[in-house]
Amino acid sequence: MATTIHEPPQIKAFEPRSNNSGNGGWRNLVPADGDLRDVKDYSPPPASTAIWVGLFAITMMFAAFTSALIVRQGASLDWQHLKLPPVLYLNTILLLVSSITLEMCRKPIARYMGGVRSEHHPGLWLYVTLGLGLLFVAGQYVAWRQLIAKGLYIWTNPNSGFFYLLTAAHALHVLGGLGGLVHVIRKLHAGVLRRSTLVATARYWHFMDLLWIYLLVLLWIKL
Amino acid sequence: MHDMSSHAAHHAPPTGFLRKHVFSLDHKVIGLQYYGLALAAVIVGMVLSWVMRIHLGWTNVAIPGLQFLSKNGAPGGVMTPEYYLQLMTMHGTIMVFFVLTTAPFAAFGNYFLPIQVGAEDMPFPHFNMMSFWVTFVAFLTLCAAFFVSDGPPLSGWTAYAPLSAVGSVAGPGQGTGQVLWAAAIGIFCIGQLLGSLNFITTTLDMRVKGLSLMRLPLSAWAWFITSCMGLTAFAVLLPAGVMLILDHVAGTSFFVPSNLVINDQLQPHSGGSTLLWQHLFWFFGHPEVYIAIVPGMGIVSHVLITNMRRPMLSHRTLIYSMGALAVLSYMVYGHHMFVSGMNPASSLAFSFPTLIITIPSTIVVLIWIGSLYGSRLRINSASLFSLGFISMFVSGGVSGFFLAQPSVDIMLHATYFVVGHFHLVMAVAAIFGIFAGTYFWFPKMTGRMMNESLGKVHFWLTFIGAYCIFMPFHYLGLAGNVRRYQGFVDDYLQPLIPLHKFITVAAIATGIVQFIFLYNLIHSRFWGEKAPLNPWEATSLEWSTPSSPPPFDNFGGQHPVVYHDPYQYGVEAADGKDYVMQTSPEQVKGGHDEA
Amino acid sequence: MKARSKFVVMALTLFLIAFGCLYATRGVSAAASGKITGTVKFEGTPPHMKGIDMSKDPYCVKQHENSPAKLENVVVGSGGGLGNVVLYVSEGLSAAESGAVPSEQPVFDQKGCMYTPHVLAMDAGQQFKVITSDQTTHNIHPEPNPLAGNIPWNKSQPPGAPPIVTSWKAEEFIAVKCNIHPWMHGYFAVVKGPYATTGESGSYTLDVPPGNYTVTAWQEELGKQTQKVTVTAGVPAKADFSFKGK
Amino acid sequence: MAKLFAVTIVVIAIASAIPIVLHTWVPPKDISTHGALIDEQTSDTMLEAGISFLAAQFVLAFFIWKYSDPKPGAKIGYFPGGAKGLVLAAFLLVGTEVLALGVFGVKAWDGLYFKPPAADALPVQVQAGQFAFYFRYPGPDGKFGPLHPDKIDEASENFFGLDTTNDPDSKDDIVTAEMAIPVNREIHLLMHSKDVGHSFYVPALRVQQDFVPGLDVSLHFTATQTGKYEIVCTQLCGLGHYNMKAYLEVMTQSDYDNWIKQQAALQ
Repeated sequence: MATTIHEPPQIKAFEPRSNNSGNGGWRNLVPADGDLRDVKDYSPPPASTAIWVGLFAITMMFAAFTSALIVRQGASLDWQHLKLPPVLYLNTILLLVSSITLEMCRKPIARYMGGVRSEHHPGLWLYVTLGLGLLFVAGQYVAWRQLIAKGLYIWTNPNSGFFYLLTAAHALHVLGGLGGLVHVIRKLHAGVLRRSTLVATARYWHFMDLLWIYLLVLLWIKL
Repeated sequence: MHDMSSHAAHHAPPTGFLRKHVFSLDHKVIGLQYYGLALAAVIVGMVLSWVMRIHLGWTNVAIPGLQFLSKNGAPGGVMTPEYYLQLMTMHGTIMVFFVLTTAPFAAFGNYFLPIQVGAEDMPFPHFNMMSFWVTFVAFLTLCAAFFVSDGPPLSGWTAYAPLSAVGSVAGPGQGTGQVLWAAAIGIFCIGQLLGSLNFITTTLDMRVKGLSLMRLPLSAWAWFITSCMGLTAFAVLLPAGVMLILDHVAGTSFFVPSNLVINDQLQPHSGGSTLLWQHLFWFFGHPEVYIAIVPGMGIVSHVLITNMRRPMLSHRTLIYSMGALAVLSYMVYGHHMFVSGMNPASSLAFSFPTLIITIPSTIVVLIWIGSLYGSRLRINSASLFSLGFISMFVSGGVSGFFLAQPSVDIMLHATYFVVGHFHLVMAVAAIFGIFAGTYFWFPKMTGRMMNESLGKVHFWLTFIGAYCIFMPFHYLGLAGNVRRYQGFVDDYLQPLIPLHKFITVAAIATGIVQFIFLYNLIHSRFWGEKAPLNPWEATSLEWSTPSSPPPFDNFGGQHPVVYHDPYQYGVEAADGKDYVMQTSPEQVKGGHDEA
Repeated sequence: MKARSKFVVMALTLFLIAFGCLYATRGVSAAASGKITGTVKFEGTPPHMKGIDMSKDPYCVKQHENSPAKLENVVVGSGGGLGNVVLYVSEGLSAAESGAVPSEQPVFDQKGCMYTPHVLAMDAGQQFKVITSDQTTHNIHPEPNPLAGNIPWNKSQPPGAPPIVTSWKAEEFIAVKCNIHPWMHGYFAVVKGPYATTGESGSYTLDVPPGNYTVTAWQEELGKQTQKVTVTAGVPAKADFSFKGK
Repeated sequence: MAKLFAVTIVVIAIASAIPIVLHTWVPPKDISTHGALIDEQTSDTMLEAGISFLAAQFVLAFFIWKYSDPKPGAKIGYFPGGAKGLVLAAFLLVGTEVLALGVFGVKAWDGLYFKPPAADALPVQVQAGQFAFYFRYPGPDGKFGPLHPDKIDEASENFFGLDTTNDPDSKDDIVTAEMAIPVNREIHLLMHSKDVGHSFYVPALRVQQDFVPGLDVSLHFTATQTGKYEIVCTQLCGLGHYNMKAYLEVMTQSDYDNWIKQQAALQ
């Protein structure tokens, strides 16, 4: 689908792309000698499918981590449940807020790309989201420093091991999300931001919230 | 066809060597890169197997020149036990990951999936490029293990903990070598996840007008199903690899239990679970078997149909069966662990799905054979290898009956029976699939034909040779010959050594035969006769491209429209042809359109 | 171009000759005029040495058909002499003396699935040879303390494989095992300067130049003992040791 | 070409079957009470697998022979019953076949794993380590002393890490390098590994069970014939894996009693 990769069309409202590859549809047959204009076809832009595929992979990955944690916690006598550093709760709030700020700018941006110029640039909230995301990662780093200060290293006990492992894995994914945001901002300024890109990024970002809350609970409860 | 020149104008083919041939975004180039990688890997893997086989036939005989491969591993050419195991580990890892996964799935899939759905490229060419280069880096990382002081790991391609997790005290190569191994596997997973992402979105979103999912050729379906499996399996192996590395470098104890005493030294680790590794690994490991074989099924079906001049008895049934295999493959992984100390009840629980998975496999085979009935079979290298695939798949499949049962597995687990089983059903069969695909698609990929007579010679010797190598493995297993032994010191194994010698000879002979193929491949690429656009009179979209190899955008600025199910063979078409292309709007008499 | 290569060759030869002389002189200084002699005795009833059951490997069993193998952790001769004791000069050697490295290569043989000698003494940096006289594969797995500067290794030696020639950097008493035959264990005693290992007689001799020294006797299970001795030219100094059983 | 191929397939199929039919390569003769079921199960499976194998190869060969290079203008024919028939056949034939195997298989498995060992079973402890098995008998007091991994010292033959000075139960424990058991007496095997994963495989006994580091596994069996058999390791455990073995001597009760006395004397 080179056409849409190398130079994406600007977002016109929500009309489906037509006359273009990528619209085979699910059960959308062209009968021999049929009239093509009768064919009602629409298939989502790849990005919005791909994001679900990607999120599924991430889910599988953390499912594997989880099962490992459960088995490990059940198997061993040396499991000392560690008290989570309070700063994590602050981080959680930061992350949740960042999702809200991201949502706040989605409609304005769609309008902006549609050609509607409002008084202030809708990209502003993207920067706020970006900042909050960075703050979250920094906060996680603080949490690690605190644990280390308490003499809890990754090798100290299985629980601390899983704490560093899971938080680090999540932080890496958040950094990936930040990369996505930067990508969106660049596209926005270039005026070639595709709606599907923004939507995909947003979905990924919200998924990071869910994932984080899940991990927080997982690390917090004693199984 | 619609004139897409307006769109075509948008993407000029890349100029500049790097973008064209190295960091290319073109799925066709990437497919060929994968093919090349697999070719390099398979040669390494085969040479390793030769050295191992010689050692198994004639243990402690100096193999001249081996000492240059590794001074420590083979002092004076006499292979040490650790070096045998290290080569064995590398053979397994290279073959499973860099040949059986890359060639039929990544290589052919990358090249032909977008064309078979009528797209110009994958939706995310940059991911696609990364997927190859990441895989390439993984391969280099793995091979680096050959050159570290202690050499590659000796823990086998399954890398069971704690042997794989406690470091070099457990044996040569278990330090740096094992970490490199784990790193390579982790990196490989990332590459394949990126690939699967592209494959799935391509199949779902990039199909041209009229090409409903059910109108996809079986090969496309196989790649789609495989990418779904890959997405799940590799996403689980990646964390496992990370944890294994942490056990090495960060002193964690995910897989290492307490109170291990190795070489009289009490290990510092505590509380880890060794079964955890086995569960994580086999949750990937069993689907991996199907990741290796399902693309082969698809390719073989595609090739067979073209050469039988008729569609399969039921397109859908084949698709559903392959899907069933994919789903079941996650429920059966426990049959690798029957005697592993897992709860004996769960062994039984795992045995039933494992037995049931034979049903979809049987259906696939029956459909193939049933479709042969009343067909108009054309014999050529491609179809010969496809039929050979079926024969191999059956031979390797039936031994699954044994290994699916815990009680029988008590005698056969970890014996050569298992080795014979998976080599036939997963390795040889899959490689026959690769050969079939190569002979079939070569004209499209290069614009030249491969030499048929060389191809036939190659087939005959390979087919007979493969049986000579791997059937005896089953006999060894039935006699209780344990696998992963570098020599046979047990009294009850002495009578089996002649059989090992026979296998060694067969293996080397069959290996040498493969150079015929290599020669054919290279020679035909440059000097083979020019290929017509559609040499096999095939119907699917890859044969509607305006040139061979297809232009950068596959359809020359056009977007095909699909009017038919993929396999309109054995019909009465215009000007006396017996087939109708998917893209031809003509009505078909006696057609197979399910719509 | 040509001239330069000539020059290189000349320089090399000169260097080699110089090195050779240096080495020779060191050799000379090692073979000194003084001597320390003595015997190492064992007091009390020698501990019972367990027999070794080698049934796991029929080849090993065959080697001991008429001479049952037993542990060699504490070997006491008929005369009460204590074997496998390593004696060396722990203090008083000049830098040149302790730095001197003998050129001959002591041999560590794997014979009948046992190590001969059970304890192999050598100089830090001295090359030694590991050979196998057995028709079964052994692996040699010394576990030195990496912090001491010696790197652990683990190599197999199939029948017919060439000798392993290597050396240890730092002074250390290194336990060595064969994992394929877990009963096989021995020691590499790495010291600086002259050394001697006792046989069942317990007697030993150390060649040193005249001077004041501390002699140390080390036994793998009974530990270390030291004595101060003064060596004068011609007259051998005496230093007898006796270890008590635990 | 095609006909030749068909013939080749048939020849290979038959050739592959011959050694099976002639029982050219078979495991050592079974000497256990539970083994008969396993062997029966194996031969049943062999029968079904063999039939499926031959049938599939023959039909494949036959169709290749018959339908290659057809006369021009030949219509394509449809397999009687079509796909539905085949799917049905697969479900009925293979389905029942494998289910039958599975169900009967449970019996063999159950004998080994679900029945608890008899109360009077002779307890023997086996420890696997790189690269040898060592066995421990409880001695007269019938009690195993506790294990102290930190005390393991192969150099002085303390393979299990026993503390004979402080643990009274350990004093009379008997540690051996080969396993001797009385014939026709149930053995309760207590398995643990000292280092990495290993496996306890006695083909003649129809027994295979992995050692799981950090986990105590147990197994019980009864040998019905005296003689000397081999215990080998089947779980890759390192460079000495191929040579990790021990001998199992099945003796008459009286021989066993003498043997255990001798061993006790050697401690």
